[in-house]
Amino acid sequence: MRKNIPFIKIKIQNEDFDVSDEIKILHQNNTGAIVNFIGVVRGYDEKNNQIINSMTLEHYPGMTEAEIEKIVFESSQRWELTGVIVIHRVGNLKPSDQIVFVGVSSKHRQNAFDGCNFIMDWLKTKAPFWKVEENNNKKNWVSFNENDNQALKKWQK
Amino acid sequence: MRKNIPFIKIKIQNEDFDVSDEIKILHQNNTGAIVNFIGVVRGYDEKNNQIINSMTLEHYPGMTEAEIEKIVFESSQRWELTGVIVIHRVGNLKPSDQIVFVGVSSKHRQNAFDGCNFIMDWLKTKAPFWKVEENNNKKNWVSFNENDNQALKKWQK
Amino acid sequence: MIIKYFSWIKEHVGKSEEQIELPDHINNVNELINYLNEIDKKYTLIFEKKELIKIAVNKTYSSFDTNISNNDEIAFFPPVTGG
Amino acid sequence: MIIKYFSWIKEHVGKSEEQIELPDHINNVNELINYLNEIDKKYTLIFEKKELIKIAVNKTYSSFDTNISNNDEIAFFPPVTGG
Repeated sequence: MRKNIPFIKIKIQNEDFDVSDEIKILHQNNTGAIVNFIGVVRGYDEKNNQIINSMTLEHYPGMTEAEIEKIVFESSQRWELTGVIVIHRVGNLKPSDQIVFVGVSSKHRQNAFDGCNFIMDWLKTKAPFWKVEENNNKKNWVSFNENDNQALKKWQK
Repeated sequence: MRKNIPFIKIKIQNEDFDVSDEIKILHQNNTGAIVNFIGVVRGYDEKNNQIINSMTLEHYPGMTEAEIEKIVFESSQRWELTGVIVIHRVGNLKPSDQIVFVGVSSKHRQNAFDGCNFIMDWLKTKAPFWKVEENNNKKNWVSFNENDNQALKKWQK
Repeated sequence: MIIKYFSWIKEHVGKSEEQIELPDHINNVNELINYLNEIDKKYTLIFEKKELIKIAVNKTYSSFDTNISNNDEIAFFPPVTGG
Repeated sequence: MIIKYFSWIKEHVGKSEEQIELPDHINNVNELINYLNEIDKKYTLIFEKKELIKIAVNKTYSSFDTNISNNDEIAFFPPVTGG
């Protein structure tokens, strides 16, 4: 069954975002449940046992938006959703900065949970962003986390 | 393996809550991921085909908090979490009012998603709250939704 | 013993709470319900479909065969509908 | 043809983008990579482990045997690390 397309907002930006502004947007329409994911820059790279002073995110303008649109569309065909907002920051970020917001609203809570989780999992493996960690004068391009491929398995139909 | 007990806040209150205040609290500690659920009063009872003008929530003081504490504790033993906030409103509410907030933070995103989803599912079936819908002079005590029992199956170990 | 009622059960009983002196021969929730049914017909209506009733003894989910004493707080309520 | 590079690949190439005139005999991504390797040794280093390289043709994920023409935009980048 083809589902209604929800309200969709996708933004790639340098600026920080205000979660309560985004929730206000999702709150509109006939919504019973809102699930949000907020990603936060951590101050420690566990894999390399390294303190992170800052990181820079680069992306592939045009392709990033297109890939996120595909993921959001797919989520809206799997679950009945009323709204989806994806905001991803690029540029220089510091530990504890907000980096990504995915907000999903639906009449029913499990649709909102699954839609939000699905979008985050696919964003992690498909959206063309790359992080470089900066520590004093050293740069370290973060390597892909194989766990993120594993996370996709739960969405196999 | 026994896991660390996260920061925990549980509130039953008449007043509305400000999601951004709660997220600020969850943002502390060494957190990489925050997942929030916000429940919103809907203006329509699909089961009974009825417009809802307002609803009143009653609960069992003392038992409510104890049941939510048990659920939160169980979630913190299943997943490595850094913070959990549960706020549930009682008293008179109108359509589009916020009714419940569950916020969970963790170093890793799937723990935050699962912890938040788990707490909501168990809260729906165990926490002693009861809704009565008011439409003109008619009162309708909402009946338990069997789907909420079904939702628990995904947490069977 | 304190007995608490919630939701539509409270409305059927006509009060949210009552205090009774538990007779000595009553040892569990089932026996309490039978005793209440004897006192007043309104309870019969409430307890006729036991599968619709949830029980808490001292604010903990319990069952019809849970032991009780005069110092306990018992609550009867329908399945919950919060969230 | 525009070729874009991201992340550590961009740093190895020394630029984020370059424009080349695609020779007529080059029909897919694999052939483009072989051609680049002939021009400059720095590409050999990048493409020696092909399994670490992702490809986009006109901003869509593609593979080594995807057909390309001189009007296309090709991008080479490592697996993504956003979110």
